[in-house]
Amino acid sequence: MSSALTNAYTIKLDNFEGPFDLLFYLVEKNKIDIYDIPIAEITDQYMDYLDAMQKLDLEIASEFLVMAATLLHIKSRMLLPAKETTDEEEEIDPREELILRLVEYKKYKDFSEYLKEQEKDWVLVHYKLPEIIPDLVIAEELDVSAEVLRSCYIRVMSQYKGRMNDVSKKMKRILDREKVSLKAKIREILDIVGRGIKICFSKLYNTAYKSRLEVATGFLAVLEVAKLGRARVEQPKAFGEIYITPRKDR
Amino acid sequence: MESIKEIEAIIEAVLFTAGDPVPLEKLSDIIGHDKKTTKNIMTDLIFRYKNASRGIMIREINKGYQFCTKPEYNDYIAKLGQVRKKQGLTSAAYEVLAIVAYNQPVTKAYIEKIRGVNSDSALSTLIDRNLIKEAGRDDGPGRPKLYETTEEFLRVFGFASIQDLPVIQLNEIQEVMENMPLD
Amino acid sequence: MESIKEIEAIIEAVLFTAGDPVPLEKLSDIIGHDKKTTKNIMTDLIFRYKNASRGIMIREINKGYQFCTKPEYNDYIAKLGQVRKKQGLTSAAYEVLAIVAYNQPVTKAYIEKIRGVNSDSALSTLIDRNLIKEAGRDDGPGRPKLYETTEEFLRVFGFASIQDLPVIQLNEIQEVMENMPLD
Repeated sequence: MSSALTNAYTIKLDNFEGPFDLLFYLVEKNKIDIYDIPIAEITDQYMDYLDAMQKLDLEIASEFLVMAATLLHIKSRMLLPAKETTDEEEEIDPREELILRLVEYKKYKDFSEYLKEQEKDWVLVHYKLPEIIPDLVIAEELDVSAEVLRSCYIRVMSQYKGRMNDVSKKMKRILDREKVSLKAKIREILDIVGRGIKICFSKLYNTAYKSRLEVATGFLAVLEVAKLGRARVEQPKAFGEIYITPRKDR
Repeated sequence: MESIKEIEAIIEAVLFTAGDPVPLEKLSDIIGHDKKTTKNIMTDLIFRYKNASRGIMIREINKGYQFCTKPEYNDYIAKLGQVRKKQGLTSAAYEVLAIVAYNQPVTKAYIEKIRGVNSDSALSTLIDRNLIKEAGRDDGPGRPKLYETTEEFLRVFGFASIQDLPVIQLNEIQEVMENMPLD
Repeated sequence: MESIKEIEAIIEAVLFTAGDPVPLEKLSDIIGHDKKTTKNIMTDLIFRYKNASRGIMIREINKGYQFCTKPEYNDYIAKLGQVRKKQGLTSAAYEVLAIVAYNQPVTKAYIEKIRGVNSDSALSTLIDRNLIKEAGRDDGPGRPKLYETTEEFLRVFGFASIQDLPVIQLNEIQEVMENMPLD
C-alpha cells in the first residue's frame, strides 16, 4: 500500500498528453526495452499513477481508464497458461498490439521533439512583409462587329419607341374612359324620373360645372328619354328652362 | 568588433526586416557605432548598391534608411501581380455604346431615357475599356457631361470615322416595333 | 537578352517585393527562361547568398523562393523592436503536427487513434496558427475532414518541402494500423 503510493509520487504528476504519453514515460523511466515490456510491472505503475491522481482529486480522462482496462486484460492473459495451439495458429503475444502502437506513438513523439529543435533554429530568421502589387489587367481584344452594333441600336430604339407607344395607348384608354357616354346619361335621367322627381334641365346639366360635351350629351339623353315615353319635356319659353316631368302611367 | 563587411551584412538584415525607414539613430545604436560613422557607412553603402548590378537600393528618407527596388525593374515586378483578364462587353454595355455611337455627343440622361434603366456601370465599363470618353458638357440645365466614342472605338470596330457607322433607316426601327407585342 | 548579372538583379528585385515565396514557374516566366535554367540560376544564387557576407539569404519553400535574414543577425534585428514573440505550442500540438506532417492528408480519427486521446483543441490551435489546414474530405463513411500542413509549416520549421521531412520508418507500424478498426 505504502509502496504503491511511494511509487506513485516518484512519478511526476505532470499533465500527460494521453495514456500513451504516460505509458511511454514509464517505459523510459524504467529503462525498459519497449519490445519486451514487463506488463505486470508497468500495469502496476500505471494503476498507481491513476490512484495518485484520484487521491489528489484530479479528473482522470476516460482514455486513461480505457488504457487501464486494456493493460489489466493483457496482464491477465499473460498469467494464463498458454493454450495448446494448432500448427497454423501461431501463438500471438497479447502485448503485440500495445507494443506496436507504443512504437508508432514514440516515432511521432520523437519527430515532435525534432520539430521543436528545428523551430528554435528557424525562429531566428526573419521575413519581410509582401508589398502590394497591383493586378496586371490584360484587356482581351473585343469581339465586336459593326453589324452587332447596328442591330443593337435598332433593338434598343425599337424598345424605346415601343415603350413610348405603350404609354400613348394607355393615355388613349384613359381618355376613352373619360368620354361621355350617351347610354350612361340616359340611365342617369331614367334613374331620376323613375323616382318621380320633376327636375329642371339646368339643374342637371349646366356648363357652369359640366363640360360642354356632357351638357350636349345630357340634352340628347333627355330627348331620348322623352322619345321612350318615360318623361315629358317642356320648354315654355324659347331658350328658356326645360322641365322634365316623369310619366308615371307608363 | 565586427568587420565592415559584417556590419554591412547586419545593416542589410535589419533594413530588410524593417520594411519602413530605419532612423539613423536607431541604426547606429544597432551596429554599435556613433552616428557620424554610421552615416559614412550608409553613404558608402547607398553608392555601392546603386552602382552594383543589384535589384534593390537604399533610399534615404527623412533621416532614415529603407530598401526599395530599383525603378528599372518595375516591369518585371508588375508580373508578380494577379493577371486579370478584362471581360468582353455585356449586352448593357453594347446598348449604351450603340446609343452613344449613333447620337454622340450624348448625356447620361439621354442614354437612360432611351434604355429606361440606370446605365452608370455600363458607362464606366466603356470608359474603362476606352471605347467612349467624356466630351465636354451640355449647355442644358445642370450642364451634364457629354460622352462620345474614342479612336479606340473606331479601331476596334474597324471604322475609319464615325461616318462609317452602318446606316439605319427610320422604318427599320418601325418594323421591329410592329413585330413586337406591345403589352 | 539580359546578362546573368542583370537576371540576378531582376530576381533580387522580384523576391524582395514579393515577400512570400515566388513559385519557380512564376520566376521563370518573369525572367524569360525555362524552368530548368531558372532552377540552376537559383541554386547558384542560394549558394552565393549563403556564403557571401550578406545579411539575407534565399530559402526554397514549396517549389518557390523567398528572401529571409540569416539567423546569426537575429539579435540585431530584435533591437528593431518589431519582432513579435510567438507563444510556443503545447506538446499535444507538436504531436498532432508531427502526425499530420507524415500522414497528410489525414483525418482527426486517425490522429486520435495514434495519440489515444482527443485532439480537438490541438487541431484548432494548429489551424489558428496556420500550420495546418483543411484539405477536403475523406471518401470514407461520414466523409470526415482531412488535414494537411501549410506553407507556413514549412517556413516555421525550416523545410523546403514535405519531401524534405526526415525519414522515419513506419512500414511495420503502418500495416498494424491499417488492420486496426478506426472506431
